[in-house]
Amino acid sequence: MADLQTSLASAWLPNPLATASGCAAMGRELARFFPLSDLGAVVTKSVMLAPRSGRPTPRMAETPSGMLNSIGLQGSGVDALVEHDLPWLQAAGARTIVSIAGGSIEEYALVAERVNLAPPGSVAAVEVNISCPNVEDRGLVFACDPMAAASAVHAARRALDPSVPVLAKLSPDVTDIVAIARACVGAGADGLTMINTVLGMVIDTDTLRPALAGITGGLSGPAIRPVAVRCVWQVHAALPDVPILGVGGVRTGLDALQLVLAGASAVSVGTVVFNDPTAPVRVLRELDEALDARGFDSLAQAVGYAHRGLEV
Amino acid sequence: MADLQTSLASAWLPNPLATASGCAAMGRELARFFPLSDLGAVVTKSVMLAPRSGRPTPRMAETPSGMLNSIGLQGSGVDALVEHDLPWLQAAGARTIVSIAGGSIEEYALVAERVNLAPPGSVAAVEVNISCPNVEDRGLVFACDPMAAASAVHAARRALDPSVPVLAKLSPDVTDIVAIARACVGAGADGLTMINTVLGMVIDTDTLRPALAGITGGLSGPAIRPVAVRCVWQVHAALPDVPILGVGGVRTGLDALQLVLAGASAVSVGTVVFNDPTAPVRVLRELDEALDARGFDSLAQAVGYAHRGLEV
Amino acid sequence: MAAGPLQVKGEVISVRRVGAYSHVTLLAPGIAERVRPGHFVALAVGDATSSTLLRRSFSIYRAQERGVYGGTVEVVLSAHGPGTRWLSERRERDAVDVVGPLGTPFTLPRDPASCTLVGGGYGSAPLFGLADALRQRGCRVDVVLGAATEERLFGVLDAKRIAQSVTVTTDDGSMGVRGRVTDVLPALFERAETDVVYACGPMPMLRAVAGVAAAYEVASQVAVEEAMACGIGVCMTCVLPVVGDDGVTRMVRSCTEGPVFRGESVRFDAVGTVPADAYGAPQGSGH
Amino acid sequence: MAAGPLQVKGEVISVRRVGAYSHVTLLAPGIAERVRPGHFVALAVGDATSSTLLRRSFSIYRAQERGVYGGTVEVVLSAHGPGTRWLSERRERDAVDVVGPLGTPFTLPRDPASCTLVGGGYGSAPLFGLADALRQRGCRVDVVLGAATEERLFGVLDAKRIAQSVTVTTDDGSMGVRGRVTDVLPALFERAETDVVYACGPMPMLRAVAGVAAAYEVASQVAVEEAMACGIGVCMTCVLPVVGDDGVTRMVRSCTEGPVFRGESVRFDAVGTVPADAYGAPQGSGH
Ligand SMILES: Cc1cc2nc3c(=O)[nH]c(=O)nc-3n(C[C@H](O)[C@H](O)[C@H](O)COP(=O)(O)OP(=O)(O)OC[C@H]3O[C@@H](n4cnc5c(N)ncnc54)[C@H](O)[C@@H]3O)c2cc1C
Ligand SMILES: Cc1cc2nc3c(=O)[nH]c(=O)nc-3n(C[C@H](O)[C@H](O)[C@H](O)COP(=O)(O)OP(=O)(O)OC[C@H]3O[C@@H](n4cnc5c(N)ncnc54)[C@H](O)[C@@H]3O)c2cc1C
Ligand SMILES: Cc1cc2nc3c(=O)[nH]c(=O)nc-3n(C[C@H](O)[C@H](O)[C@H](O)COP(=O)(O)O)c2cc1C
Ligand SMILES: Cc1cc2nc3c(=O)[nH]c(=O)nc-3n(C[C@H](O)[C@H](O)[C@H](O)COP(=O)(O)O)c2cc1C
Ligand code: FES
Ligand code: FES
Repeated sequence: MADLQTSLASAWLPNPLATASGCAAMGRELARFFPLSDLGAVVTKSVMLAPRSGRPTPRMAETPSGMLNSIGLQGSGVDALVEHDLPWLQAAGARTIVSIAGGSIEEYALVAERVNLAPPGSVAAVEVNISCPNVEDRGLVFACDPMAAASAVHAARRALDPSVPVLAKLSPDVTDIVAIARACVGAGADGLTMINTVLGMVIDTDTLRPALAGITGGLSGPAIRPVAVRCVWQVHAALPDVPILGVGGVRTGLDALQLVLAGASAVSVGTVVFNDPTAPVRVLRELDEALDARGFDSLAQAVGYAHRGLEV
Repeated sequence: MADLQTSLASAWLPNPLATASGCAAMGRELARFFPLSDLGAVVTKSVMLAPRSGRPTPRMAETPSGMLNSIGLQGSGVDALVEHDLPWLQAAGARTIVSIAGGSIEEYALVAERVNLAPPGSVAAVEVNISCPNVEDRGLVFACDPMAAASAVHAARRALDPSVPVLAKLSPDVTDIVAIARACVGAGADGLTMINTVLGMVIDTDTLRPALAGITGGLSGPAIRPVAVRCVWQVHAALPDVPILGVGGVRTGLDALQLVLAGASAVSVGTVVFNDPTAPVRVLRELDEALDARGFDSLAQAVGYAHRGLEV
Repeated sequence: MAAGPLQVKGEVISVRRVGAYSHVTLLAPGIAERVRPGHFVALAVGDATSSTLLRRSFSIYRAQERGVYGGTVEVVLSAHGPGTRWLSERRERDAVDVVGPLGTPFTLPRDPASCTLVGGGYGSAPLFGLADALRQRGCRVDVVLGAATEERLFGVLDAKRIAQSVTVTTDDGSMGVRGRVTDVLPALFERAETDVVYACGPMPMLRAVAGVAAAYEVASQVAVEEAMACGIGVCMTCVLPVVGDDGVTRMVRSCTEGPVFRGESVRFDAVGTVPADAYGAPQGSGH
Repeated sequence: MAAGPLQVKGEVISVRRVGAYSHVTLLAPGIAERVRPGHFVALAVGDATSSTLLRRSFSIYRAQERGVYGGTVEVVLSAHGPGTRWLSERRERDAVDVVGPLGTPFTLPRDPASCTLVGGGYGSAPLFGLADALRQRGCRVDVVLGAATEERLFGVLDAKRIAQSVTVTTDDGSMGVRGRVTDVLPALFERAETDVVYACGPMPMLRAVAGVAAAYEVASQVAVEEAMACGIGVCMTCVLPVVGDDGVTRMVRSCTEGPVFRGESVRFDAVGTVPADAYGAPQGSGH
């Protein structure tokens, strides 16, 4: 058995498997299938300041080896998270990575401040979801511009308890993901989560209209795994010391291993949970076996291993 | 039977189905499965000025509902195309869209000039593949920068016989594809082809190394169809008068219909040819049936139909 | 008491055509024991390399704790898209991964009551288990089955075995009364002195039934069918606007809070939208 | 003369285990008639919704123009990845889409000659049809079969029926001579006065065989196995460096110009690279 311990900056995790934001709600439902404490971490659905109804339906469309979603960040807001969900998760023995979102720089700061009010030890890390439209800048997505991305991350970092590491969650829908990664790290991100969904669209050939009420949506699932591996690879090559939480299309332990070899210290399973509710624990077991079979004594040895000899 | 005639700027096509560059070589091999004249057009593998050996193997990896390739534009160069392939294609009754590529602005111009030497009537249009690294600008891909993209398109447009329409082939790997589209149209592109492959990567979990000799590669196939539909949608919304050749993940007539409803006047089938060599003619038949079943009298009516009522 | 859902490697016992539908019986040990009327199962499509990732949800028609084979679950499906087609093409002994039982089941009346069960198309599937449970509690059960055509009716014989009365409607008159289920409901409500109506079927039918029920001051429970990505409550794709006991409209998940809702709580007119007065709805012009 | 390839909806007649392999017989009308020794088929994996898009290539072991069933094609496969596993799990009457015959077959000597056929693992599959064709032309045929272990040998009995002599080697000595095929070739070349050696198997074996053949001035033909995306010549993924008659090295497609090449034309040492002297190779430092 390989030593599976890992860490994302100052957050220690007993193993590298996590859920993905928005694919495990606040953890309660998955806890009916396996103990959340078996995972390295639970990543919560992104919370904003106020409760949000989300977008109209249809909110999803199936695509080859993937799906499109446009939920619109429905949720009860950060206060409900702090009051109800985080204590429950802590009691369940989960390590929780809180995902926060905002429509303005100020909202990121305000949400982060409220997260500080969580019970001590209930927040392992905060993931800053910057794939949100900035209402103050013509709805441009923070993650698509290095300055905007940095400002959002900086606002959250400053507002948060310094002992809690901040992960910036990047969008692959950019010309140069390394530039965004650098900007986020420069703004105080202790680590990076990659990738959020890829912007996509499905047209319903019966109604002859966009299939989603939101018109475009986020593509996720195994279809995008090669994009996730590429982003993790590029950013790890440029910033080898920045810990990465890899996410995107993981279905099997070997998929998770690809992300690890590319440079991820931990791996989230998102969409595949919809296919297989017990996927996170299955993938963990398969990853463990895969590491053993390849003679790795520890997960740490495998992180970024595919780069060796290729550094320029 | 709906009227399937279509056009890409001044290029008239009897129907909207085409092959995709690099997925049908120069047409000869597919002609063993169906008459090339049955298609709207054959899009050739991108040619450069000189013969090219391409990249070392492995050049491909299979991915969920897709594949990754890194061929490196292997080919015999534009002169061989003009001398051997275009006359052959013309004799076979095919309408040929010649895809050209370059490593510098000058190369685009030189290749385009040589295309002018093709037998009269043998070139229906020229597609400018700008997803090439610019050797003069640190290998930055032309398609990733509006200025570079425009320069390449402009060079080709100026060098080419004015009667031959030019399509600029865009990469989805950009923050703002509409900006690139505008730049290309501003530089003289008569139409746009969307999309080229999405940058991706696979790590071989046996060798613990990148699966491709070229490390990263282009993701194609049904996995990326939602990205293609989104790009066509966005660009058609912004530039409704610019004809679009849609490509990306088309497997069925309904997939082709999605691209048409999003705004494509013609549709290429790429990777799916590897799965089903007769796919282009099958997809044409299925598209024809789908148009009939939905009461469209002509393909032209369906182009961009999903936008109606949604224009801002 | 029913415990939480399980994920089990199921096995196909049989697939039989019934009119326009496929009646699929699955060996799914552990699940049958937990099923209550109104629960559903979510079935995976294909194997671990399938391109069709999302599970398909089906009402449970019957659940047997142990037959010849061990615990079985039966569903009735209409094959149209890739998932339902794949399921209808299964052969004996094929593997099908099953998650269930899922959802909030029908609420049964505490005391014996007169219950009218309304099923549209395959929507009748969950009503027979419900009818059994109601009969066991001494309730009167009347059944109304409606569909476009005779072959899209399901369970007419089952209903006759179990119900005080069975009324059939078809749009084309190929069986029973030509018309809609709501055409026959008022008379039935009077005749049976209906206390509560249970309905499962297409959304427009549920809306109409809830409307008639409200008009006749009959309590109603409707089992809705919204497109679901996960079926287990984690994705938020399956929401619809539902008014809570506090009078506040929320976008609630039909897979966990539903699929069964009180008819008057569902804002049928606003399904597919986020009503402006919904909890957390976008304020002002910004969105 | 063999015409071009066809795409046909094939049907599984049988799948049988043979040692470590699966021997699959497919009904594929029209294809058998066109097969010549060394041709291969490309089989689609799964149906029209399969996530596994790329076809898998297999040497044709046997092709019968019409048996009980009509034209059949037989392949021998080693199940390891998703595609070969899927194929090995097919049942009678399952559908499998077949494209073939593909590739450039073995060249037969014009006049009767002494031919040595060398197969590594399942690489022996295409050699039996070749042996038949050679025998019909009055050639002498000797066969050498090698594999890691006995269960990875294929066709020892077939070979015995058809060949003047059969030599078996295994890495572990579980059958025949312990060692490699090349250990036994020199003696055989002398004994049989071999004019031409035909080989099919893993790349290192082909390289070694071509080397021994060159040393003994025996002509050689090798059937290579490169990862293929299309199998029909349109994708350029399956290339390897081959020296042409003009002395120029080109990156040629093993699916159309191959899989059979003259042994001395393949630059085995450079497979997986683009030799600097190859036609169109990157010049200078730029790439
Ligand atoms: C609680 C519940 C109970 C159901 N019971 C039955 C039943 O007893 N018999 C029956 O035939 N059908 C039932 N359905 C509908 C059934 O789930 C859909 O017909 C099926 O998912 C469509 O899959 P497909 O591949 O054939 O079609 P597709 O249209 O290709 O499905 C594409 C995607 O949309 C989702 N989807 C599409 N339509 C629906 C829908 N109506 N409901 C939920 N998801 C949908 C699918 O899950 C899939 O993810 C029920 C649905 C729900 C929510
Ligand atoms: C001309 C030719 C003849 C062959 N004959 C036989 C035979 O008779 N019996 C047999 O068992 N195998 C044969 N092979 C190899 C067989 O094609 C591969 O083992 C098979 O494609 C692997 O598929 P997979 O899904 O099991 O593995 P995976 O590794 O998952 O395949 C992934 C992808 O790589 C390609 N690929 C991987 N390995 C190979 C390979 N060695 N050759 C070609 N493509 C590959 C596959 O086509 C697929 O696209 C032959 C290959 C070629 C090119
Ligand atoms: C239904 C759904 C909802 C999601 N919601 C969020 C979210 O609230 N915040 C976030 O950062 N990412 C969200 N994501 C993105 C995922 O966390 C993940 O980055 C992405 O889906 C890629 O991983 P996957 O392929 O494993 O799903 C969501 C994804 C899905 C499918
Ligand atoms: C093997 C392969 C080679 C390709 N070569 C080229 C090329 O030379 N020029 C080009 O513009 N696009 C090339 N492409 C991209 C395709 O033309 C197409 O844009 C892309 O694959 C998306 O379409 P698809 O999903 O239908 O394959 C290639 C794609 C593949 C798979
Ligand atoms: S289907 Fe996922 S929350 Fe209801
Ligand atoms: S496999 Fe496509 S060219 Fe050979």
